[in-house]
Amino acid sequence: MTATVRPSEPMNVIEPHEWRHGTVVAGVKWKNPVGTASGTFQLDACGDYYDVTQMGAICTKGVSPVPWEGNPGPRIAESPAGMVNSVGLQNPGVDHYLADELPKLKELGALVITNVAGHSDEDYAEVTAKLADSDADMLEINVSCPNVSHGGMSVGTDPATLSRLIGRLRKMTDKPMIVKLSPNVTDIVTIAHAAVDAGADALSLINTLVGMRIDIDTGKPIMANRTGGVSGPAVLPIGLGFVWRVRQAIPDIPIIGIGGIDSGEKALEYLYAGANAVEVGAAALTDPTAPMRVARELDDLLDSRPDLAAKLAQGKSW
Amino acid sequence: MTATVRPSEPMNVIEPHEWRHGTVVAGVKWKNPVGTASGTFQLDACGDYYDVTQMGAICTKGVSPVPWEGNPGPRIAESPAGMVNSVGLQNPGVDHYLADELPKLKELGALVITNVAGHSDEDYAEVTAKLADSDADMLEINVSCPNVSHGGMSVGTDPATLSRLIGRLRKMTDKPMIVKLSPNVTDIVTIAHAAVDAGADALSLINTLVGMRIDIDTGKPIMANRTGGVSGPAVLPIGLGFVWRVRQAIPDIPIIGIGGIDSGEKALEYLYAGANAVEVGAAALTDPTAPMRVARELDDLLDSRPDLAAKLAQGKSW
Amino acid sequence: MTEERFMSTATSAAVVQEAERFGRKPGRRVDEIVRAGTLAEGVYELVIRDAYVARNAKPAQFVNLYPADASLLLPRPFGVAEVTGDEVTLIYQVAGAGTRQFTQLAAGDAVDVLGPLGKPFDLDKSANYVLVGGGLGIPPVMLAAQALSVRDDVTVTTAFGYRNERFADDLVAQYVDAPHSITNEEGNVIDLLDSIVPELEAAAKAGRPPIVLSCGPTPMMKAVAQWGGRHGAEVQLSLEARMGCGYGACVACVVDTPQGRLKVCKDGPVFTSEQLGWVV
Amino acid sequence: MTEERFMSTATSAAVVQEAERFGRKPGRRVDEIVRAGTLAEGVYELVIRDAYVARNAKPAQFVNLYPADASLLLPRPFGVAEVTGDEVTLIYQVAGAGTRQFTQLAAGDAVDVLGPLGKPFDLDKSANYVLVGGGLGIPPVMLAAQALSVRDDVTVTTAFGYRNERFADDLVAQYVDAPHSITNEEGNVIDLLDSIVPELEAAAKAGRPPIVLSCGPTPMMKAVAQWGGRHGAEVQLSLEARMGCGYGACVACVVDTPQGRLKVCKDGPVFTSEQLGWVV
Ligand SMILES: Cc1cc2nc3c(=O)[nH]c(=O)nc-3n(C[C@H](O)[C@H](O)[C@H](O)COP(=O)(O)OP(=O)(O)OC[C@H]3O[C@@H](n4cnc5c(N)ncnc54)[C@H](O)[C@@H]3O)c2cc1C
Ligand SMILES: Cc1cc2nc3c(=O)[nH]c(=O)nc-3n(C[C@H](O)[C@H](O)[C@H](O)COP(=O)(O)OP(=O)(O)OC[C@H]3O[C@@H](n4cnc5c(N)ncnc54)[C@H](O)[C@@H]3O)c2cc1C
Ligand SMILES: Cc1cc2nc3c(=O)[nH]c(=O)nc-3n(C[C@H](O)[C@H](O)[C@H](O)COP(=O)(O)O)c2cc1C
Ligand SMILES: Cc1cc2nc3c(=O)[nH]c(=O)nc-3n(C[C@H](O)[C@H](O)[C@H](O)COP(=O)(O)O)c2cc1C
Ligand code: FES
Ligand code: FES
Repeated sequence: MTATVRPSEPMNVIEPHEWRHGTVVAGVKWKNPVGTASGTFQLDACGDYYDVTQMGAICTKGVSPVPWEGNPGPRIAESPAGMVNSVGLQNPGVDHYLADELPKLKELGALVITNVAGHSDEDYAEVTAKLADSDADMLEINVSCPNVSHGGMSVGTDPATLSRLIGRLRKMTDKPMIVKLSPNVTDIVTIAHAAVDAGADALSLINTLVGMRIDIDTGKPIMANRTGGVSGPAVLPIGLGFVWRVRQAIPDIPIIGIGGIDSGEKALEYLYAGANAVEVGAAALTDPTAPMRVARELDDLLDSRPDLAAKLAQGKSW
Repeated sequence: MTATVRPSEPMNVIEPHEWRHGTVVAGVKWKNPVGTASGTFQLDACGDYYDVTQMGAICTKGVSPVPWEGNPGPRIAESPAGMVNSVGLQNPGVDHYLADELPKLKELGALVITNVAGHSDEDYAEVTAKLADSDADMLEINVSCPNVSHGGMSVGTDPATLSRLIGRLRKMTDKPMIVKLSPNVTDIVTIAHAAVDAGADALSLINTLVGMRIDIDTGKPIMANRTGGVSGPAVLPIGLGFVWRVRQAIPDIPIIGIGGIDSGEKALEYLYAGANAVEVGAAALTDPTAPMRVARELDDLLDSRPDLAAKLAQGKSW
Repeated sequence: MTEERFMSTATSAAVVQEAERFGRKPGRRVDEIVRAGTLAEGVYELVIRDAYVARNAKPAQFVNLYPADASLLLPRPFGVAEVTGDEVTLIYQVAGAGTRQFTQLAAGDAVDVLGPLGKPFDLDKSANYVLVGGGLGIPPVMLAAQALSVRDDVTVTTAFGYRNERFADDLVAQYVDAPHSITNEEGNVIDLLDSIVPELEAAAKAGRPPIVLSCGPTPMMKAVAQWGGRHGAEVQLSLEARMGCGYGACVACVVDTPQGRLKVCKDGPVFTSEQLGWVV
Repeated sequence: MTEERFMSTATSAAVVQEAERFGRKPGRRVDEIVRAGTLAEGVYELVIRDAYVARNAKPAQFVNLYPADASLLLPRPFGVAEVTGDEVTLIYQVAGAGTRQFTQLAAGDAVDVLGPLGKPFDLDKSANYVLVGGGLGIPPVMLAAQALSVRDDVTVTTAFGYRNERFADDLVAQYVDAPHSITNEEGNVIDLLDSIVPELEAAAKAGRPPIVLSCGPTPMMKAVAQWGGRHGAEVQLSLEARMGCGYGACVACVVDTPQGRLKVCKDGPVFTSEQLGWVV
């Protein structure tokens, strides 16, 4: 028998809170530096557990031009301190999003980042066009899903392709545009530069790492789609490494750090690595209130770090 | 208080064992499909705990043309179900290796894979030349360390550079040559093809993923070298994903699967993903006898999988 | 650095209290284990103290348990089998690492919990509810027996298929009007259903048409759906799927239906055989 | 899938027995906890039953403990402080997630262990051994007091520097000829050493020259090394470093010395001040 540490005084995470430490990402003020990560938040599920307006930002699931049915199940497998998913961007499409989830989120008063998905430049453009006049506060362009019109390679892994896409989207909207980068690349710095040079206002990273699990009873992959994307605590050091390298190379671009964050301490590591804000993904699946808890813990931790807190409030990074 | 499962009948892992299920990698017979992974085995340390001749193969630490002092300490940080190291290939050089560790390993009767390290093509060539006439059974060319003569990029991340290097080494030795690939790449299949086309007899993967941790009390990276390489259970699904993709693309090349293996079950996942053998790294740091235990567990698991066992014995993969 | 974060640090009572104060559902919390034991070979019982689940759980709803081992992230969903005061009974078998760890839990230990979750059986009608459970699909339908037992306008019939030991018959006896069960050796639940057709027809004539509530292995449930089609019975099926969250956030747990891919955790786990397109 | 693998499944006795039968050192194993408690504020004692460590541990050697939480992989090294029969005492403070988890262990619980590890102090000479420990550097030098207490040809002097509570003075009293200690408020160990110079000189004249054995924070040990240099005393220092394995396999734990980067876990933890180039 072994022990688990369970502090006896739990923190109240969902009560309304006076946020002491905000951040600014691409000119947009967040009441705290913690957002939800795309694909792990749905208003009709997460809103049951906490007041979504208390988050720094709500990043929605990927929105495509038409409804997508995603990949067949099983869609998820476990890995040590991680999970592998092959959801495949199932979503009801941009029209449904504009008619339903976005107005609900905005009516509540949430700061909304709309995650934009596509299989081709056309797809991204179509969604961006429809979002340009919407109430979304920021757009996050997810360029790390398989891109059919470019021979199965991801837009986010080729600087020239990425540059062309972002340049095109840039002309379509004045909304702050975040480009979400893939960790499945040889040279993140070149790709980050391509996005920034083409007009990205901010970068978010990391998306999931390609991975899989196999069922040793059948000898076959656990997920119907065979491979999927790895996330969760297991990827924490990898996400930190990516954020650090991009921050070293590009001093001024706002960065949203993502990957394996499940506590204020880990969020803080990302801020020290150079992020201006963070998003919480897998942890929210394991506890619906995790994003709120991370935000609360970080608010406390920033009290004793006035220099860092001041930089964030000014839209600067560590 | 919570519980940990501790089976009451422990397996004896170090007693001499009649191995029932061997494998063949690039024409070399292993008594079982489990080897040690480079950088996590040292004869004068591991040999205290088990009979090294009982392993399928012993892969030694990276050997460079001259002694390397590696990176300054601290060199290691923990991450959830993983570890990040920045040892930086500290080793006493090929002459010392040939005079000391290799003869000792061969005198005992171990099957030895010598891991070859270099900062430049010259380095690799110099080490390979000295190993060509040695008693090493196989060479593993580690092309995933920073390569100074190529502008700081890794040899293992550029197909053309890799092809040139492997082509050159190929002419220098008839020894079975394994090329150890990096997971920090956009397109593993192109790189694997480059290695194979240039004469690699086998591939091993994965090496570590770039990552880091930060000390939130100082705001600075934990390791002196800032970033390092992530390994351990956390990378299991990532390693499996890489082996699977390479096996799908290249049906016949022998593959040694590496990454996060700490049990016979996980070794078996790699075999089903397409590996012909595996190497155990981080797990050996956490328990010196782990590689032997993995081998014993796998031997038992293969009893009930005669088809897989037969393929391995014939030098084929699942 | 705190790596153990994925374990909840908050006690059940505090979390529930805060959630209710602010009109929310309670998040992940720590419950005390009241009792842990074995019901039959390979069948374990775990009784947790969770007043919120006890008050709110409806038949076919489930709770997520989380292994204490922080390297196992995903939820382990289990149907709520019975509720007594503030105690909640779960019944499970060992399927992998998580359930293996749960068998080590003892009274006084703690376990992380979320729930109750999912869409319950629809029990609105006056009917003869026929609870068809197979193996570890029995626990999720048990709560229906308990819930229906207090009503005058329904009849409760069970048709449980066991691998061998009849671990649940005694537990539900007090709630059931017409208990039936069968073991693998004796036959399957379809055989059992066929054998009680006269009984069901009699009840139907008396104004209690059969509504089948079923949970079990997929092939069994498909057969049950078709049996229901053949006998003109409404069939509600409680499905299983690998879950990422269990509360509707990740869309990992889909089932293919004629209306598209639906979430087992939130659109279900209960679906009618029509919804699933499982009737011929 | 078994994710919990990084925990040893083998009991101490079985692992040790097998290893000794085949002439090897025992690998990672599960030890029973005999006692767990608090020695002072923030200073914890953990007594494990490990006959092999008890029989083989030499002063300044350490054991690796491993957290039960499978997401914490790396070894937590602790100096062996005392040995009684087959019981081994470790004394530690909370530094992070692993030690925080250890504080929850109680008698009867189990913990994973490897060791004893490392190169011990060299105690070959007849001398006045001056044990200079600072804070949680005290436990690693305590075993030297116990080991030396049985010898006629040595004198044992302690100079312990505590943050505040003198948690170890009583524990070593029986083993020490000349016990001295100081708290942060009163001064540091160099002040203490200076104050006992006459005593050391007397012992040296009587044929027992001082040999300093020290463990503590690096700045303290550097000061001790220089103090030894000034007073012509041989100084052996037991270092700490972040470890990947603790037994010499990974070269993670290096210390920079004039002879190059050496492994703290295997070339050390004990080094002379000359080896480290720490004498002026
Ligand atoms: C709505 C619902 C209700 C359930 N009720 C019960 C019940 O009352 N009693 C009972 O014994 N079992 C029940 N199950 C199945 C139970 O959840 C799994 O057996 C259990 O999660 C396996 O966990 P593990 O760690 O032992 O297995 P592992 O194989 O180690 O688990 C790895 C992952 O796969 C998932 N998984 C594995 N097998 C299944 C499965 N058959 N269905 C869904 N997910 C799975 C796990 O939840 C976990 O996320 C139910 C499942 C669902 C979806
Ligand atoms: C040879 C040796 C003997 C030691 N003896 C004692 C002793 O008797 N009593 C005692 O209280 N402490 C001792 N320490 C320090 C003790 O090992 C660390 O405080 C402990 O490992 C911290 O673990 P954690 O999980 O609480 O910290 P975390 O910060 O969560 O640990 C993360 C990783 O960093 C390592 N680490 C963290 N702090 C240190 C440190 N100061 N030194 C080395 N590694 C560290 C951990 O081992 C772990 O691998 C000794 C260290 C060494 C090297
Ligand atoms: C189930 C699931 C679905 C996801 N869907 C999306 C998505 O639609 N768009 C996107 O940009 N990222 C998606 N992601 C990636 C996450 O937003 C995040 O980048 C990644 O999971 C790493 O963070 P984490 O470790 O906190 O989960 C998804 C992740 C998960 C686990
Ligand atoms: C401390 C350490 C040192 C390593 N040194 C080397 C090396 O010298 N050469 C090499 O090819 N790989 C080296 N590796 C990588 C491992 O051989 C292996 O590819 C990687 O750790 C993934 O496997 P694992 O998860 O089982 O550790 C090292 C890994 C670790 C942890
Ligand atoms: S498990 Fe996440 S939506 Fe169903
Ligand atoms: S910690 Fe691995 S060699 Fe010292």
